[in-house]
Amino acid sequence: MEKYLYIALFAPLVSSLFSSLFTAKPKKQFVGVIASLLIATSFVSSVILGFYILGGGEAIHVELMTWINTGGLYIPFGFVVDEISVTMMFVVTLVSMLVHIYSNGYMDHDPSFNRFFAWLSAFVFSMMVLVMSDNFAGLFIGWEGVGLCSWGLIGFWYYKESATWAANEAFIMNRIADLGMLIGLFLLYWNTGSLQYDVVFSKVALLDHSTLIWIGIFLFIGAMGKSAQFPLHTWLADAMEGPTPVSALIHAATMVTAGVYLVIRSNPLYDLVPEVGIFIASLGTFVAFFAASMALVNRDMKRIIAYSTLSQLGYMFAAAGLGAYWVALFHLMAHAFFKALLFLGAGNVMHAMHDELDPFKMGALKEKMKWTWIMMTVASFALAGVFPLAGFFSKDTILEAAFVDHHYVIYGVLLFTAALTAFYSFRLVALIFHGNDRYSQFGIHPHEAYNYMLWAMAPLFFFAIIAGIMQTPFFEMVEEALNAREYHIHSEAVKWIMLIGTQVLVIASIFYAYRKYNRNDITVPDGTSKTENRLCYKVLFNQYYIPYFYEEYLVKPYRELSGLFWKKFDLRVVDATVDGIAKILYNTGEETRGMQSGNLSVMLRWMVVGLVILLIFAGAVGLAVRYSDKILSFLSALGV
Amino acid sequence: MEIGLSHYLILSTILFGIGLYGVMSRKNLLMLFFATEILLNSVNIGFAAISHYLGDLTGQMFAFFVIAIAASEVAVGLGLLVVWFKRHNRIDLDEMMSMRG
Amino acid sequence: MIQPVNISMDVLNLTTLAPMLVAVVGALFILVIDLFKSNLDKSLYVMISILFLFVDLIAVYESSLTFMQNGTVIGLFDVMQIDGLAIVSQFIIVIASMLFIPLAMTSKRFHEYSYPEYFALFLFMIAGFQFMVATDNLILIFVGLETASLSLYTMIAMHNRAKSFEAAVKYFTMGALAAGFYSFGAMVFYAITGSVEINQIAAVLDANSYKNLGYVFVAVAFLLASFAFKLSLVPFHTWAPDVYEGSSAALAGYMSIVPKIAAFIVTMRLFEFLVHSDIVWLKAILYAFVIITMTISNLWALVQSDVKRMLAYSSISHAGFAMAAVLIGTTEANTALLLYWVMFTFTNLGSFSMLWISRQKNLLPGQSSDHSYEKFAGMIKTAPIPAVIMGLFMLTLAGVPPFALFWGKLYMINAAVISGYTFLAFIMAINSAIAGYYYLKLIVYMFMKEPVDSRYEKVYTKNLSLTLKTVIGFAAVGTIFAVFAINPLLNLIGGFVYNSGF
Amino acid sequence: MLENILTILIFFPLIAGILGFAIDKNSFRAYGIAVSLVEFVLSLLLWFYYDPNIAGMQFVETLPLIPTFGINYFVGVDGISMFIIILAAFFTLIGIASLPKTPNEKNMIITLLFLQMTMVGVFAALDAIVFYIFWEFSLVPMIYIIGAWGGPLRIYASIKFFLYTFAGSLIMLVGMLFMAYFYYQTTGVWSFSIEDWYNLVLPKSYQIWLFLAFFIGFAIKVPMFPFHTWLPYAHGQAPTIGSVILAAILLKMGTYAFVRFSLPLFPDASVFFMVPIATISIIMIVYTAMVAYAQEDIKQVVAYSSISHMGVIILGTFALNVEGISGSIFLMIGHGVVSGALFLLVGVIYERRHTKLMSEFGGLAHVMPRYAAIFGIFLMASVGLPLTINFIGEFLSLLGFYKQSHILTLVAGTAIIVGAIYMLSAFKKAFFGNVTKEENKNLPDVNKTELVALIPLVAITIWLGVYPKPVLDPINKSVTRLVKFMHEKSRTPDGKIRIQDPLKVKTKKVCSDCASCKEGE
Amino acid sequence: MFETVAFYLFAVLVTVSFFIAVTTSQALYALTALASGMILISGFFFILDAEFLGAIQIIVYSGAVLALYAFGMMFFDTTREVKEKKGNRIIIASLSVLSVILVVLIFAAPVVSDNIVANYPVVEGIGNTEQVGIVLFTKYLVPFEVAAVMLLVAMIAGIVLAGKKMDVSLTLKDDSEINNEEKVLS
Repeated sequence: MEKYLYIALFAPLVSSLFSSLFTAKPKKQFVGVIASLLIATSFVSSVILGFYILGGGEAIHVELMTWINTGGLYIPFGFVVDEISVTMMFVVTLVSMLVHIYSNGYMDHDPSFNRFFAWLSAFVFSMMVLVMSDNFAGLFIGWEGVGLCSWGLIGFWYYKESATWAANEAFIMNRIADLGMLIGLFLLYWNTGSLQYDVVFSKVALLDHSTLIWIGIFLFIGAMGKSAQFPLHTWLADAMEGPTPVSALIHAATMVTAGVYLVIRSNPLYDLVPEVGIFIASLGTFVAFFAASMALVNRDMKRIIAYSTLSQLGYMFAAAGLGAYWVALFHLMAHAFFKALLFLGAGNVMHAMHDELDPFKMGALKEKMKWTWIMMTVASFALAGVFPLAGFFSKDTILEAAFVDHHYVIYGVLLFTAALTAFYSFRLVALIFHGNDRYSQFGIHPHEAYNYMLWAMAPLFFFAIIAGIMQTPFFEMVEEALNAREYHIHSEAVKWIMLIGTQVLVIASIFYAYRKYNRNDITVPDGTSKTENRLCYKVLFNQYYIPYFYEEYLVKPYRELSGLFWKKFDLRVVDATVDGIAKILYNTGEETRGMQSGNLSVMLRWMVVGLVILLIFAGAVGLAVRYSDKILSFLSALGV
Repeated sequence: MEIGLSHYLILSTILFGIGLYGVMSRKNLLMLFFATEILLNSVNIGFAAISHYLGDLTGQMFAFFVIAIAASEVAVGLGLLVVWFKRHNRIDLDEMMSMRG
Repeated sequence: MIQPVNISMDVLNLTTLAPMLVAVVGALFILVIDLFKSNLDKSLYVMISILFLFVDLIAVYESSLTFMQNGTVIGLFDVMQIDGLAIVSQFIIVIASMLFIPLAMTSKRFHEYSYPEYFALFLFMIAGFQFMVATDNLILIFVGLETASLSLYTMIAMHNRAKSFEAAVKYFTMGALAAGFYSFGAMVFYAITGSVEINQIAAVLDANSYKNLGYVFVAVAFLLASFAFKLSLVPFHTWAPDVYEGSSAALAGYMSIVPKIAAFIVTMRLFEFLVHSDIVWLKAILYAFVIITMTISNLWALVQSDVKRMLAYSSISHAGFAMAAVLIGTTEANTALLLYWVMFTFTNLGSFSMLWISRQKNLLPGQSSDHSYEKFAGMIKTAPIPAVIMGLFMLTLAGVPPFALFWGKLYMINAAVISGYTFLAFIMAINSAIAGYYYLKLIVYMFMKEPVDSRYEKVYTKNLSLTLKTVIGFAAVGTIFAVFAINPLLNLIGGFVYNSGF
Repeated sequence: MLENILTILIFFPLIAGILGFAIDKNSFRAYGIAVSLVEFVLSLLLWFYYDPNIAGMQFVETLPLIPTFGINYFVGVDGISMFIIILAAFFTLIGIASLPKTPNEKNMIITLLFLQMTMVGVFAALDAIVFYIFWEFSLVPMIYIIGAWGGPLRIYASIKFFLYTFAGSLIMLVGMLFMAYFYYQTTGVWSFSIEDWYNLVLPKSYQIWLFLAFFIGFAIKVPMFPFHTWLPYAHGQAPTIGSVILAAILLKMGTYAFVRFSLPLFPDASVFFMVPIATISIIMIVYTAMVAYAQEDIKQVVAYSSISHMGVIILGTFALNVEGISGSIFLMIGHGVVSGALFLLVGVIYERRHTKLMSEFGGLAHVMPRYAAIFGIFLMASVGLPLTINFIGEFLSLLGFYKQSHILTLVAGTAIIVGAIYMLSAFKKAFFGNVTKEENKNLPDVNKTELVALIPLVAITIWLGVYPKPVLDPINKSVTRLVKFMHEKSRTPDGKIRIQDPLKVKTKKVCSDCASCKEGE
Repeated sequence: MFETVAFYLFAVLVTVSFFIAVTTSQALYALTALASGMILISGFFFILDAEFLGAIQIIVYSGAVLALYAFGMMFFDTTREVKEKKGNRIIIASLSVLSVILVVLIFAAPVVSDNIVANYPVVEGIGNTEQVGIVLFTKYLVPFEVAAVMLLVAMIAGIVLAGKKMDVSLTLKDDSEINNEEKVLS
C-alpha cells in the first residue's frame, strides 16, 4: 500500500515539475493533459487507499527521511494515511483532477497556460503534504506551500494590479496566522518534546490545562488565517481575482478547509479544552452569519460564492468546535463537491460573459447555457441544504449537533444563516439564468462551455447529489479515529419538526429569492435606488467597512510609520548620531587648528602656557596634598 | 639678613621670568635670541649659588657647560638668521608664517 | 694640594665610549676627505657614513654582549652608563640612521647633499643621541642633546629653501627655550639633591622621602616641559608640523624616529623612579599629557590637507601613544615602548620615503604644498606598485594587523591593561580608530579617486633610485613580516629592559 | 596535505593573488575562476574528510608565532565554522565566475582573492589574535571594492564602513587583551588560544564587562541596531560582488564570533544580557523590516532585510540551547546563500538598466520571466518558506528562543509577517504590473554567465531546505558540545537554569509536567 | 653684610639691565643692556667663589657672544625698526609673572639639605680654577669632549649656513639646469 501513498503524494509534484519546464514557453496542450493524467493517477491511488482504509485497513505510516534533527528536535518527512487524511486525500485529488481537466478548457487561450498547470499541480502537492503529514512540521510545510501556491495563483495574472495586490494580501494575512501556528508548534515542542502527532497526542493529557488552552488558541489562530475566519477573512473575497478554477480548487474545496482539517486533526487536544472549542464554535457561527450577510447584497458573482464558502467554513468550525469532528469533516467533503461545482459553473458563465462578474448584467442565460444552469442550480440546492442533496445531510447534522449539545444560540444563528444561504444562492441563480437578458446591451454573445469542461464537472455534479448516502459508511470509517457519535434528538417529534421546519424555511427563502430576482424589470443598479442608499445595504455592501478599516488604520499607518522610521529616525537620528560624532571630532580639529598659527611667537607662548599649566597644577596639588587620600581613591577609580 | 640659597634661586627665577617675557614678546629674531641668553644666564646664577651653598663643584660644571652650549647656540642661531636674512632681507618673525594649520 | 690624578684605564672602561667615538671619527673622516678633495659625489659620503655606522653597530653589539654577561657597564668616571636601555636604543638609533642616510641618494639633486658637511653633521648628530641615551648624567645628556639638535637645525636649513629656513628657525628658537627649561629643571634637582645624576637624584629623594615636594614639582615641571618639547607632546608640539613640512621628507622621517627615541630613553630614566614614587600629581600630569596628545593631535591630523603635515600630526599622536609607557612605568610598558618604536621606525621609514620619492622640485600647478592629498589622487591607475606600497604603510600606521605597528599597539595596550589602566587602554583604542580616518583618507585618494591632472602621474617616482627602492623594499618587508620578528625582539628587548631594572 | 588543509585553504588565495600580479589582465578572469575553483574543491575536501562524529575541533594546526606572549598560529574547524568556510569559497567562486564586465577586472579579482583569505582565516582561527588579524584585515579588500567600484557615494560609504567596524574591533581587542590577562593571572601563562580561554571561569562581573567589550566589536560587524547604519551605505554603494560577499560572508563574522567567543567564554554574562540583546534583535527584526518596506531602491530593501535576518540569527544564538544555536548557525548559512543570491539578482538588473530604483521597473515578469522566477524563489526563501534553506534556520532560532521567552518570541516571530510585507511589495513593484517604461521593454533575460552563478544557488537553497542533514548534523554535534560546556561552566544559578544541559534536557522533557520532576528542579 | 649688599646691588642691576634688554625697542640698547647684565652676572660668580666661571662668563659672553651679536646687528641692519605689536603684552606679561610667582612661592621654602653628599666638594685652600680643572678633566672629561664636538658642529653650522654656497639653492633648481651650470663651470 505504501507505493500508492508515494504515488498519490508525488504524482502532483512530478506534474508540477514537468509543467514548470515549459513555463517560459508558449502554450503546449500536452502539458495540461499530462498534468491532468498525473493528478488522475494520484486520485486513483487515493481511492485505492481510501478503499483500503474503508475496508478496515490499518493506518499506513511511512517515514521518508529525516528533515530536521537537532537538539531534542526530531522532524522526519513522515506521512500517514488514516481515516482523516484519506478523506482529505480523496477530496483533494478528486477536485484537483477535475479542476485540472476543466482548466484545459478554461485556460485555453491564456498565454501562460503551462505556468498555470505548474502552479496548480504544485498546489496539489502542497495540499497532499499538508493532509498526509504525520507531524505538525510537515503540516506546516504544506500549510506554507499552499499559501505560496495560492499567492502564485491569485496573482496569476500578474499584470493586473488588483490581482497582485490580492495575492500579497492573502499571503501576508496567512502569515499573520502562521505566526500563531508557529507559536503553537513551539508550545507543543517545548511541552511534549516532539511534533509527531502520535507522540504529541499521547502526551497532551499530561499537560496542564492553561498550557493546553494556549496551544489550542494558537493553533486555531493558524487555522483562522488559512480558513479565512474573522478577522482575517478579507483576503478570501479578494482572492477571487485569480482564475476561476483556482477559486474552485483552492478557495472553495481544499486550501481554505485546511484550518478545519487542523482542528479535526488536533481533536485529542481540543477535546481537552472545551472552552476553546466553544470559542471556535462561536466564532464559526458568527462567521457563518457574517459572511452570509455580506453575500446577500454583493454584486460580484465570484465574491458571492466566496462569501458563501466563508459561511460554510463557519459551519464547519462550529461543528468542529462543538466536538462534532466527523460532522465537520463530512461537511467539508460535501461542501467541496457542491462548492467546486458552483465555482466551475461560475467559470463557465464568466467564459461566456467575457469575464463579466456582475450578475445584474447577465440574466436569462439558461437558454444559452443549459447544462451550466442545471449544474449550478443543483449545486445551489445542495448548498442550501435541500433534501436529498449533499448539503442537507451534512448541514443538518451540524444543526442537530448544536441542538443536541444545548447550544441553542448557535443553533438559532446557524438555522437563520441556512435561510440566508438559500436566499443569496438563488438570488445568484435567478439573476444569472432567469429573467430578461441584460447582457446583450453590453454586446456579449454567450455560449456554452466546451463539452469536456462540462464532463469534468459531471462527477462533482454527481457527488453533490448523492454524497448524502455516503454519510453512513463515512461515519463508520471515522467513528474510531474521531471519537464520532450519532446525534439523536431524544424525541422523534422534535426531530421531524426540526427537519421539516428547516426545509420549509430554506425553501421559503428560495422562493422569496426567486420572486425578488426572477423579474423582468431588473436593471443594473446604479447607486440611485432606495435600497442601495439604505445604511444597512451600504454596510453590507462595503463588507462592514472592514477592508476600509484595514486600509485606513493598519496598512496606511504601517506605510507611514515605515517611511517615518526610515527618513526621520534611521537617517535623522541613528545615522546622524554616528555622523554627528564624526563631525564633532572633525570640527574640533578644524576649530582648534588655529592653535597652529604658524607664528613663532605664538608657538613659544604655547610652550610657556604649557609650563605654567604644569606649575599651576603643581601648586594646586601642593595645596591639595593633604587631601591626597581622596584624590588617590578617585584616580584609582579611573584606573591610575 | 643673611643671603641664603633661596635668595639666589628667587633671583634666578625672576631673571628666568624676564627671559621668558623676552622670548614671548620679541618679534625681532635677534633680540629674541638675546632673551634666550638671559634664560641660560639666569640658570647659571642658580647653579653657581647652589654649588656654593652645597660646597660642591658640580654646579659650576653645569654652568660651564651651559655657557658652552649658549655660545654654540649663538653661532648656529646667527647662521640661521644670516641665511634667512639673505633671502628675506628682514628678521621679523611675523614674516615667518608660510606654514600653518 | 692637588693630588695627581691616578686612575687605571681598566676602571675607565673606555669601550663604553667606542660606539660614539666611531661616529665622531666617521664625521671627522668625512671632513678630512673634503679637505683633500672636494666635489666628491654624495654617494661616497653616504657609503662612508653607512660603513662607519656599521662599525658603530658592531661596537654597540659588542657592548650588548658585555651587558648580557656582566650587566650594566659603567665607565669614564660613572658618566657613561651602558645598560639595556642604552643598548637597545642605540641599536634603534644606529639602524634607523643607516636606513635613513641612503635616502640621500635621490635621483634628483637637493642642496644639502652637495655638502660633505651634511654627512659629517649627520654622524655628529648620531653621536650626540648616543651620548644622550648612554648616560644618566644630566650634563652629558644636555650636551649630547644640544650637539644633536644643533646638527639637526643646520641640516634642516641646508635643504635651502624658504620653508626649510623657517622650519629651522622655529625649531631652533623653541629648542633654545626648551634648553632653558631643561637647565632650570636640572638646577632645581641639583638644588635639592646636590647631584646631577639621575640615580643619585633618585637615591637622595628617596632617602629624604620627597620632603622637598614643591621643589620636585618645579623640577619635574621644567624637565617635563623640555622633554615634552622634544617628544612633541601637546602643547609643546607646535614645532613639529611646521618643521616636518619645511624639511625634506627624508629628514622629517628621521626626526620622527631617532630624536624621539633618544628623548624617550631619557624620559624613562628620569621618570621611572618618579612614577613609582606615588606622586599623584606626576601621574595625573602624565595621564593628561598622554591622553591630550593622542587625542587632539589626531583631531588635527584629520583636518590636514598635506600628507606630510598629516604624518607630522600622526607622529605626535604616536608619541603620545608611546608616552603611555612612561606613565605606566612597568617593564612590560617599557618593553612595549621600545618594540613600538622599532615597528614605528620601519613604518615611518617607509611612509616618509614614499613621500620623498614623490617629491618634486617645484610645486605642481594648483598645489600649495609638496605633498597635498590631491597629488596622490588616482595613483593606483598611474603608479600601481608605489600606490600599493604607500597604502601598505598607511594601513600599518593605522594599526591594521598583521602589519608592524599593530604589534606595537597590541603590546602597548596590553601593558596598559595588565597594569590596570583600563580607561587608558580604552582611550588608546578609540584613538587608533580615529586615526584610521586620516590614513584611510590617503588610501581613498590613491585608490578610489580619479587622477586630477595627468601631469601628476610622473611625480610619484621622480626621485626614485635603486638605493631608495632598496630602502623602501626593506621597510615594506619589515612591516609585512614583522609578525615573525616580534618574538625574538620581544625576548631581546624584554631581557635588556628587565636587566636594566626598568 | 590533509593535515595542513586549513593552512592551504587560508593562504592559497593569498599566494595565488600575489602571483596573479604577473598575469596579463585580459586573461585574468580564467585565472581567478581556476584559483577559486581549486579553493572551493579544497573546501569540499575539508567537508569530505570532516568526521561528523567528532564534536570538537578538527584539522587543527598549531605553529608558534609569538610564544612568549602566547600567540600562536592556531587553526581548526568544527561543525560551526566549517560550512561558513565552504560558503566563503563557494561565493568567491561564483562571484568571480559571474563577474560582469568591470574596469580593472584584474585588481578586482586579486582583491577578491585577498578577501577570501581573510574570510577563511576568520572562521578557521582558534587563536584570538589570529582571529583578530583576519577580522581586521578583511576590511581592507572590502573598502577597496566598495571605494573603487562603487556608486557615487562610495567613498563616504567605504570610510564609514571602515571606521565604524575598525573602532568597534579595537574595543574588542582591548577585551581580548583583558581576557588573556585574566588567563595569565589564573594560570601564569600567556595564551590567546580560544580553546584555552574556554577553560577559564570568570566571575560574573568580569564576564559582563568583557562581554560588553566583545559585544561592541561584534555588534557593529553584525550589524546590530543601532550600529547598523553603515550597512545600507556599504550595500547601496558597493558593486554587486561586494554586496554579495559582504552580505553572504562578512556579516556572518559577527554572528559567528558571538557563538565562538561570547557564549562559551561568558555564559553567565550571556544569560545576563539575553533579554536586552533579544530586545535589540527584535528591534532589528521589526524596525529594519519596516524601514526596508519604505525603501525605494531594491538593493536597499535587500540590505535592510539582511539586518532584519541578522536579528533572527542573534535571537537564535541567544536562545542558549541547542535548537536555537544550531538554527542560528544554519540561518547564517541560509541567509548567506539567499541574501548573496538576492544581491546577485539585483546586480543582474543593475547591469542592464544602471538603476536600482523600483519605480524604474515594473512588469519585469513579462520581459524577464526566468529572472523573475529565480528572483521569486529567493524571495520565498528570504521570507522563510518551508523547504527552503532559510526556513530551517529561522524556525529553529525562534523555536529555541521560545524556551527562553514566550512574549519576546511572539514579537520576534512577526519577522515572518513583516518580512513577507516588504519582500512581496518590493517584488510586486518591480516585477508585477505592466511594463511602463520604454527602456524595459527589451531587456534581455538572464544570460548564461548569470545562470552559472544562480542555478547552483537555487539548488543549494532547495537542497538544504529539503535535506539539511549533512550540514545540520555536524552543526548539531558541535553545538551540543558547546551548550553542554556552557552549562557546566556557568556559575550563577540563573545561568544553570537558562542554559540547560542538552543531554539531560531530553529525558526531562518526557515528563516535564509530572510532579516528581518539578520537585527535582 | 658685604655679601648682602653686593647681592642686592647686583641683583637689582642685573634685573634692570635684563629688563631693559627685553623691553627696549632699540636693538642697540638691548645689546648694551644685555652685555652689562652678562658682565654683572659674573659679579655673582665672584661672590659665590666661582672665579673660574666668572672669568669664563666675561670671556665667552662679552668676548665671543656679544661680539657675534654685534656683528649680526650690523649685518642685519637693525637700525630699521621692527614693528613690535603691543597687542598681547598683557597675556605675555601675566604668563611670565605667573610662572615666576609660582616658582618663587615654592622656592621661598628653604631647601631641605638632608642626605646630600657633595660628590666633588670644594676643597679649602685650592684655587677654584684648579678644582674646576680637576673635575672637568676627570669626571666631566666626556661631556667636555662632547662639548668640543658641539662647538665643532656649531662652527660647521655657522660656516655652512653663512657660506656663499647657500646663496644658490640646488633644491629649487631643475636638475638639467644644475647640470648645465656645472658644465659651464668645468
